[in-house]
Parts: sequence; C-alpha cells; structure tokens
Amino acid sequence: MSMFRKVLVANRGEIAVRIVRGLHELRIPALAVYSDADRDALHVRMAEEAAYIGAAPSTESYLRIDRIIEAAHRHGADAVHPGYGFLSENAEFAAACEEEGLVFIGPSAQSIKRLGSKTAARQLAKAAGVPVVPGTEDATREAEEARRIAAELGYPVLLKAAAGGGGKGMRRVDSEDELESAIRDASSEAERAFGSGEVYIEKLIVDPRHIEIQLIGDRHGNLVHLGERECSIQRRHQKVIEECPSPLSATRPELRSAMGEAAVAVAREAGYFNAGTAEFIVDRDGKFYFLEMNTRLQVEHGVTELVTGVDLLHLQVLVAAGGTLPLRQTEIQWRGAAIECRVCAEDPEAGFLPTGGRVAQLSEPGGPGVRVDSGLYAGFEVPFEYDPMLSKMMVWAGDRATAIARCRRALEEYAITGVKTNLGFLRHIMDDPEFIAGRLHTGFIPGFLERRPREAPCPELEDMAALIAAAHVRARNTNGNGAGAQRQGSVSRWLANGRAGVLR
Amino acid sequence: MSMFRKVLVANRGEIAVRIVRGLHELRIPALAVYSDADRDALHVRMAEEAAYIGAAPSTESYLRIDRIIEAAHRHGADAVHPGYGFLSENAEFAAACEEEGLVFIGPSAQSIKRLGSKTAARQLAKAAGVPVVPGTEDATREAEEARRIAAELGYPVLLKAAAGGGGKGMRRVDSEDELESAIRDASSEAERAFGSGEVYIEKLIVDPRHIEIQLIGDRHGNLVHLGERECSIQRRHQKVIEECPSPLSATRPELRSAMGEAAVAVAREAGYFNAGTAEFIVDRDGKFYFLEMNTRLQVEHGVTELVTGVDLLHLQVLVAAGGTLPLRQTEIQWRGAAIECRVCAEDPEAGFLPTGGRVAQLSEPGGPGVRVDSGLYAGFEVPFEYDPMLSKMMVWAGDRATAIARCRRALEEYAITGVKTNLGFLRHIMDDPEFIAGRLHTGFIPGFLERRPREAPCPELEDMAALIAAAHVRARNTNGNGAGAQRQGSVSRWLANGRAGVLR
Amino acid sequence: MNWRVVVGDREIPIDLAKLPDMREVEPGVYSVLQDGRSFLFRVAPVNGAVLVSVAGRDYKVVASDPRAGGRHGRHTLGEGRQNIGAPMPGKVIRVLVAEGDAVQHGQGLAVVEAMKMQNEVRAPRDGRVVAVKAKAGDAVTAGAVLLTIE
Amino acid sequence: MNWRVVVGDREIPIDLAKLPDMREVEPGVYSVLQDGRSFLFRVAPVNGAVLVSVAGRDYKVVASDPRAGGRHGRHTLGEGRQNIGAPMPGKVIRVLVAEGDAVQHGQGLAVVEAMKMQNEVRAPRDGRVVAVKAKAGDAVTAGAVLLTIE
Repeated sequence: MSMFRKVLVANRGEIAVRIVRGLHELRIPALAVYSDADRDALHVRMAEEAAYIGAAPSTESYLRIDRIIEAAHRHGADAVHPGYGFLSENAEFAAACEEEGLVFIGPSAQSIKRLGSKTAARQLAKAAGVPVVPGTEDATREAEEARRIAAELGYPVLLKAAAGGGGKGMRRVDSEDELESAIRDASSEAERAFGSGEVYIEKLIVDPRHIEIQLIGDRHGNLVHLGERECSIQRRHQKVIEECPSPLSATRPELRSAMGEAAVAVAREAGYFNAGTAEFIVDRDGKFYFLEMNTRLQVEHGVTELVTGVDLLHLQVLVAAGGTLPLRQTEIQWRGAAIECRVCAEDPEAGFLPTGGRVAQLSEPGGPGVRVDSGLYAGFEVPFEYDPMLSKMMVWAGDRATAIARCRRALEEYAITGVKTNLGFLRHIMDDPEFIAGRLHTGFIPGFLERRPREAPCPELEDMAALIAAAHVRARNTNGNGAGAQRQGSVSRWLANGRAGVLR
Repeated sequence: MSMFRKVLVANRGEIAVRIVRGLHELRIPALAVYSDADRDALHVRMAEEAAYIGAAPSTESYLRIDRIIEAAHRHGADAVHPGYGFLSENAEFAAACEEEGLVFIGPSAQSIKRLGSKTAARQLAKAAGVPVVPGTEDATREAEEARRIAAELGYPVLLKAAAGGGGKGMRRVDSEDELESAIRDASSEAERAFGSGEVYIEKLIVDPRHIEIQLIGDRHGNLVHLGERECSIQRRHQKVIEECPSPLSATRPELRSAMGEAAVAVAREAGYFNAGTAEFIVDRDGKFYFLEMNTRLQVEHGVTELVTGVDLLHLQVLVAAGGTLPLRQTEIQWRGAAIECRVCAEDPEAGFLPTGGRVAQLSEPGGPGVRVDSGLYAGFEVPFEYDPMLSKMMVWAGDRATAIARCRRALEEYAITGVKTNLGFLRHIMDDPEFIAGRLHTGFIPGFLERRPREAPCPELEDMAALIAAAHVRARNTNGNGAGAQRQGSVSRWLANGRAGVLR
Repeated sequence: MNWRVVVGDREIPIDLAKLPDMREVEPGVYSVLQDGRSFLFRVAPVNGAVLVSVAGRDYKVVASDPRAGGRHGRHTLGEGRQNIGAPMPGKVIRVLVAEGDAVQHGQGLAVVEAMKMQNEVRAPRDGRVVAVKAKAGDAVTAGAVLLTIE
Repeated sequence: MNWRVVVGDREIPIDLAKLPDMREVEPGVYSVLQDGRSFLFRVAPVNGAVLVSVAGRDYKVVASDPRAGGRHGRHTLGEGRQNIGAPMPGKVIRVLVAEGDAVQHGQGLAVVEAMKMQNEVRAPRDGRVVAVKAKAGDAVTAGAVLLTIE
C-alpha cells in the first residue's frame, strides 16, 4: 500500500495542508518545506518532517529548485508533490526531479513543456480536432494584415500579448477605427510587462462562461474526465467562486460529455498523465472553445471530489507511483451540487486590495455538507509575500438551491477577526438573484457590485456594538492589560464582581 | 419555502447545533432553550432567539414540558424539534405540543405510544410478519413454566426485565441448573432498579451484530428506508462507533433490502411518519431479529446522510409541515462508506468513567471527507449533569478501507486538552485488525481491550515533554501569570529575548 | 459615569451600569441575550479603536474611559499636517516624491507591493510633502506612515 | 540552572539553556523542529502539574523552578494519611462510612454521580477513616477530597 517512502510537499498554505492530509490517509510520511515567513504555519506542524528552504520572498524559497531537491535528498524523500502555483507547472523542476531520482507527482516534464505556452496548447487542440477561439496563431505586427484578420473574425476582437497573462497587454477592439492605436498600446504595454511586444488577435467572446474539465490519467494510457467546473465568477482575473456541476448542465446536459471528450482528446495528444484541467470558454449559444491546459491539481479540485466522490489527491499519488487508474469513464457518477468560496485577505470595498494582519479570533464552519481546507489558526499572521487566499470553504448538497442555502449558512458561521476578508462579500453573492438563477459569466462581479443592495443601517445593532465595545475596553483596562491582550472571561468576571456590586 | 415561522429546538449540545444549522439552511429562525449550565453554549449563540428554561438538572429544564411549551408560545414559535434523548420519545410531550398548536417534528403521539414499550413493538412486528428474537411475551414467574420455555428455546437463554433498559435485570443462563437462581437474582435486581420485578425469557443470540435501519415517512403514507447502520461497537450498552454501510453488506448484500422491507412493514403497521430507526440484532448466520423502534432522529443519523446524500433533518421538517416525501425507494443510492466516532468526556482506561473539566485548547479536524458535529469551543466547561458526548466526528470515503484511514488521520488532528476524552481509544480501534476486517459484534470492546497492544514507552518523547513543560512553566512564571493564565507567544517572546541573551 | 463612545461618525451615550445579559464566552467574543433574542459580538483591536462584528456587520468603535481623560479622543485630521499610511502590509517599491514637493489631489506618492500586486498610494488632497519616512525596499505594516503632507 | 522535572515516576535533568527550535504557535501549543522532524506539543495545566500531549501520548509533568525553592515537590502519598478524591466532577450521592470506621481494601466509601452514572469510590488499601469531608448532595470537582484514611 505504501507507494512512496516519504513525499516532499513543495508548497505552503491550505494546499500544503491538504496534501499532507492526503498523504497521511495513504500512510505516507510528509516532508514540509518552509520559508522564514512560514515557520509557524499549519503545514509545518502537521507534517512528520520539515525543512527550511530560505527567506520569505518565493524567489528565495518556494521557487528554489536547488534547495527543494536538496531538502528531499537530505530527508530521504522519494517523491515531490508541487501543489498549485510556485513550481507546479515548471517543466524544468519536473525534469530536475526526474533526473535526481525523485518522482514528480504530476505529468511528465515533456507534457508540461508541450502544454506550457498557450499557443502550443492551441495547436495541440487543433490537431486533436478540438475547437479553439478563432484567431491568429502568430504574432501580428503589420496593420494591414491585422485589419484583414479582424474583418475575417468579425468585431469585436481581442488583442492578447503572446507572452502574457493576468490581463496585461489585453485590449478589446469594437471597430476597425480603433484597431491600429489599440495594437500600438497593447504592444507597448506587453513590451513593458513581459519584454516582448508580440500581440495576437482573437475573436472576442462576449460575456462568456469560464468552464473547465477535470482530467486524470495514468502512465499506461488510461485517461478519464471527471466532468466540468463552473469558474466564471472572477475578480482581477482570478476565480473566487467555483461550482460543480455548472448550472449550464441543467439546460445543456450534453455539454459535459462533449467537453469531457474534447479535453481527453487534447490530453491524449500531449501524452498526458496525472491530474490536469482543460480550460474552456463557453459562449451564449453553448459553443465551447478550448483555452489552455493547467498541468497540475487545481485550487478548486475539491468541488469535483465532493460531487464525484473521487479523491484526486489519492489518485495523483497512485498514478505517480505507476499504478493503474482504478476507475473507468462509465463508472464516474455525479451526485448533487458543490460550491467553493475562496476566502481571501482582501477588501472587496477597495478594489479587492490585499489586506493583512494577525488573526485575532477564528471560528470555522462545520456540520453537514461543509468542507474547509484551511491554513488558518488563531494568531496566524498573514504573510504579505504570498497569495492572499487563506482558505477554501466548500459545501455540498443534494441540489444547487440547497447548496447555496448551505453555503450562506456556513459563511455566516465563518468568523475571522483581526484581518479584513471577503467573507461578507461572498455571503452577499449567495443572496444575488442572478447568482441564484445561475446566470453566470466572467463579467459577473462588476455587474454584481453595481446591482447589489446597500445594507440598511441598523441603529439598534450600532447601539449595542457601542455598549459591548465600552464594556470590553473597560474590562481590559481594569484587568491591567493593554488593548492587545485578551484573557478569557474578563468581562464575565468583571460582570460577576464589579457589576454585581453596582446592581445589588 | 418557509415551512415554519420559527422552530423551538428542545435540546442542547451537538444535536441542538445540528438542528439550528439545518433550520438556517431552510431559512427558518431557531429558538434555543437553555438551562443554567448552558448559558454559554454554542446552540444558544447560534440561534436567533434563546429562552431560559430552568436549573441545570434536566428534570428542572430540558425535561420540563410546561416550560418548553411556554417558551414556544412566548417567542411565537410554531413547531418544536425534540432532537434525541430528553423528551424526544415522550408521547405526552408530543401530545402536549399538538394540543397547544405546535407542530411536533417527529411521529404522532399515538405512534410513539404504540412503539414505546419493547413488548408492544414486538407484538406489532409479529403482526407485520417480521422476525423477533424467540421468547416469551409475558412475564414469567413460575419456575416450572420458565424451565419449559427455556428448554423449548434452547440454551443459552437471556433473562430481561420487562420494564428495563441499560443492562439492569439482565442475566445470561447457560443451563437448566442455573435457571431458578438466575430468575431470582434478575427479578430482585429489576425490582430495585425499576420498581417491577417482572422478567421475561429470550433466546440468547451469541455475539450478535447490532444493525439498524433508517426510515422516513410523510403524513400521506409514503415511507422509505435509507439502508442500514452498523452499531455493534458499544461500551456500557451505548454505541461509540457507527458505520454505514454495515461491513456485513459486503458479504450479504441481500440483507439491506430484506431488513429495510421488514422495518418499513413495522412502521406501516404503527401508522408511522417522520424519521425513525428500527433496531435489529443479526446472528452469525445472518438471520435478523427486530428489537425495537426508536421514534426520533438518531445520534448516528449523519453516516446515513453521508452515504445516501439525503439530509434527514431537512426531510423531517418538510414532512412535519405536511409536505410529501420527495424521494422514492428506488431513487435512494448508497455511495462509499462512512464512519462516526462519538467523542466523549470519559476515561477508557477507567471503565469509561465520565470525566469533566474545562477545554483548554481545541483543534477540530477538517479537510476532505470529514464532518464534525460539535458543541465544543475553547473554554467550554463540560457540565456534569448531562451525557458525556462532546461531539461526533464523521468521515466519508469511497470505500471502507479508505474511510478507516481517513478516520485515523482525522482523529490524529483532533486535539482537546483540559478534559480527558476517548480520542486516543478511538484512534487505537482504527488500527485493530478485527475492526479493519469488519468482524464486529456487541462484545467487540471487551475483546479489543484485551488484545490491543501496549504502547511502547518512548524515552525521547518523554525527554522532550519534560523540556517543553519546564520552558512553559518558566515562561508563565516569568510573565507573572499563574499556571492557568495562557497568553500567546509567551515562550516565543521569552525565547526571542531571554534565550537570545544566553546564547549570544 | 458615562463613556464617550463613537461608532463611525455617531457619538452614542453609554451607561455601563445598564448592561444586558452578556457573557464573554471566548476571549473577545460576547454572547448577548436581549428581549429573548441572541446576538454574538466579536471585538478585535484595530489601530487605537476596536472593530465590533455582529450579524455580518462591522463597526469601528472608539470607546473612551471617562476616568482615563479621553486618551482615545476623536482624531483630528485633514486640516493641517496629514500622515499618509501604507494601505496594506507589504514592501515599498518606489517613493515618487521628495521632501518639499508640491503635490496635487490624486497624485501618486509611493508604490507598495504585497502578494504580487503593486498599489499606488495617492495624495488625498493638494499640499506639500513635509516629511518622507519610507524608502524603497522597506517592509511596512498596514497604516505605517510613509510620508507627511501639509 | 537545572530544573527538577518529573515525568510520571522518572526525574529528568533539564538544561533550559539548550532548547531546540521551538515556537509557541498558539497559547500552550509548541511546534518543535528537531533533527528535521516536526513535533507538536500541547501543554495544559492539571492539578499543580502540566499535562503534555504529543503524538497521541499524554505525559503528566511536574516542573519545579530551582529559584522557586521546589514549590511543586514530589508528592508523598501512600504511607501514612491518604486523601481519597472524587474520581470525576459530579454530585455525592451517599457517603458509606463514618469517621473512625475501619475499612478494607476495595470497600465502598462513597458514591458519586455524574452524567446519570453512579460510581463507587473504593478504599485503595486497608485502614481507618480519619476524616469525612463530603456529605450527600455536595457538588464536587474531580480530585476534590471526599475523605481521608490512614
């Protein structure tokens, strides 16, 4: 049963915790790695072993291939799980692991390389007969050529930086008049951001859904898909709420197998094994277009686990060890509905700007149908060097309406003080009629921010808050503690003594 | 959608929390009730409203029908959920609710009465053609008659107090020689315990499994079963680990529908609606015998929810409001395996004696496949007036072996200090070969206590524990706090200051 | 003895001799029962005030002990000198102005980076830079003074 | 300055100048990294000592500060007088003996009830009751002295 002697977890935060848990369930000891910012982190405490790999900036720790491989050797690990982000889609890292006799729990370095650039992935998809967004494959510099292509595609079109990501170097062009200056702007922005001003042209899909397909395959050519995830709700080009199944499946049940087969075709073309995700956009008519392949375990893999009952992490380890995939496509079943909320240290009222601070109080939700994958604890100091995601709260229920009600309930239970988070924002989305109706697209959040009702002031709560605050401050002062010190029962004790004296 | 205006939760602890959560998911406000011992309890904080109902002993609070009904009226509640224990199977309470215009979320008072005594339930089962343990229906006093009956049944036989429960007045009799004195002993013990010395004779089923069937029905005659739960692992005649499905289902898949149909037949005979559980014992040959019907939501209902995907609490509320059961027998599907551990304030090394105290630190498990229904928080003082169960930790996985591995992982994460619990005991069971093989019967725990390996001493951990303890005590003393006061980071601060000074 | 308590912009008179049924059930967590209703308040310190969270709402409250002589008095800001703080914990990437510079409302003063995102700190009004307290490369906490304008 | 630390029956010499990489990550919770291995210790007070939990094991530890003059010295029990404590928090239902009674090893001394279960407190050895400190109806905490034998 023990597939590996020891596995190094080359990540931090909630995903490192999730990987350690999965390894423990497989009875495999875990080796955590940590930077200066993470000495006190949960993943370090939960793993059997821990190795220090450098200073807080990820370039000096979680991105240091040499130190991670050195730690693996020093501790006698024989495999590495990269999680997501950091080195997870770095072909050089995967290759280095293989060369050093460490099993990389993910696809081959070659697959990562083949799927690494969007352009290469797009060519693979075309070779596999999978639809892609119409557009140019090569960078366009000549204005004349650009005009011809754009006219062929039909406006609106989208300009994209060839080397890009994160929305930089992107421009929407609605008519030929705007084209030339837009190319100039996009190109110079791309030049500044990525050192390359190459720009290509795509048909713009208006208000698309972002839907992706989860895949897993083994080294023996077996490959299955686990259905779709709806990931349209995004801010700053990052997902914030994901679902399985997509609400679109209710009206277009044929999409799952069509997209699933397309995703498997692309993966097969790339000789893919382990877990991966094919990202698509879907237009208003239900036509889908392949975008790219993410060659790692996705942040939002949990909603697929909840609905299919398949543990993706267990399977990743199994197939990395050379095992045969224990399930066939026909055995995979989808039950009920799952929703994930990414809980982030950010301020939705201030453009989703990252916040920080120390967690003063923490209370995470529980009970039926709730899964929390979290790196939090009371006293946790949010490091400003990394992604602001603190935890993932997932719910499952028999249908989507109940899942939304449960998600709302669980968000109400979730309490984090000391750090500003997006919990309230997430809760308000659960009340939004558009969200409840499942009318989702990548422009959902800007629309939601405009239409969401203002919260009515509540003078009664304000008055009570004033009273509680005064009692709290008085009790803290009376006990001779500073504002920061918190000792249990101080007000209760004070009430039992001081107040009793006043009232009797 | 809102089936009730407000629901009074006539219970405390984890089940009150679970009911409040379910109500919130249905968008129904919850009214908690509390005794003097529970002012600070979680269910009081989580409910929209709370009513004080008396002193700590349950006879003065949670068993006071008058106060509970008065609280419901005062707060404008229109329904009552009784949970389990306390008044949940009290026909008088159900009738009082009905008379006072409150919907009792459970079966009718009449059903409760008809199923309330084991003897009456046994007669109902016989009328429905369901097998019961062979034995007398009437109390046996004449030695001659007893000898004849016992000979007919075949030894060993079991003597049971007619009014009894909890093992009092019970005697195993292996041969005719022992019969007369055993009747005398059992009868006088029953007389002392229950005020009635009536004893009846049953065929003794040696090392049976305790397996039960979950039912739910509506007021319109629809009635389905949700399969079985294995509840053989008991101490002090109380369940401590439950599973769905029973490991027996692997070798005898026909049992589920056979027992399910039997349970439905008994319930139909009693005109039953709402959630209920038919308890059976199953002998070594796989023959099953009906024992009794529990006319309430069971402690262990969660494992059935995890495997069937059905939310029993939601359905209870729906059918109580007159709704039609939204599922047919053929639509119910079982997926994977779930295990529940009852986490109790008790000392397994001292005969499972209840313990107590204040929870100093609390860390509950999370991540994939873990559900915790808990009434705990850091600082919780275990009241000695009530049941010692603190929380229920449930896990789900695709198969039983993985569920056991996950259960072990989650138990390792579960930390409660300040109160002695059975967490370590539960964890050791997960390593037991008999448990892993699924060879369960009601005598499991005595056998386990004998065979379980002694833990080898670990001097290295002992040395480290000594060091940590000394550093902890020194830091607390240096900070001028007593042993009880705990402030974050004291040792860390002390290390940063004092120790740094020593070392440099 | 009445406390001076300011919630947002509103001053609320408080009489601490009249408290509801309230219990500090966990450190800084208060269960309040009032008129049969149950409320859970969480109190956490925030820059010389406390943030009170209840029912999904947050209130920033400045509570001044009458005996302490108004230590937490109302802030006086906006007229004369004004400190410009970091909007989040992070690293100062660039300071865009120098002491003595005249600045206009909305003008960029410094760039702070956190979690891979750069954010420009802008002038809240017209004025002149009288002090620069941060330099490129500094790690700063939220609210740390970067510079002062007047 | 060596501390006197007793774990169970074993006295362990401790040098607090030589500590491993340890961090109090939460109150009373220590993350220790030693030789590349990670340990999590939890420390909670228990009757004049501390209970240290690690890897599913519990150690009762009495740690005496050398400067404090051995306040937490080793218990001396078992020879002369012996206090009989309540085995759990609960209510005293009956006291079965009176002052001056001779008692035998295993004899019932009192009955304590908690959570609906009655438990008999038995004599740990032969002796004589010299003091009865509890009466029926008393609420007692775990370890509270019920009576003394010698």
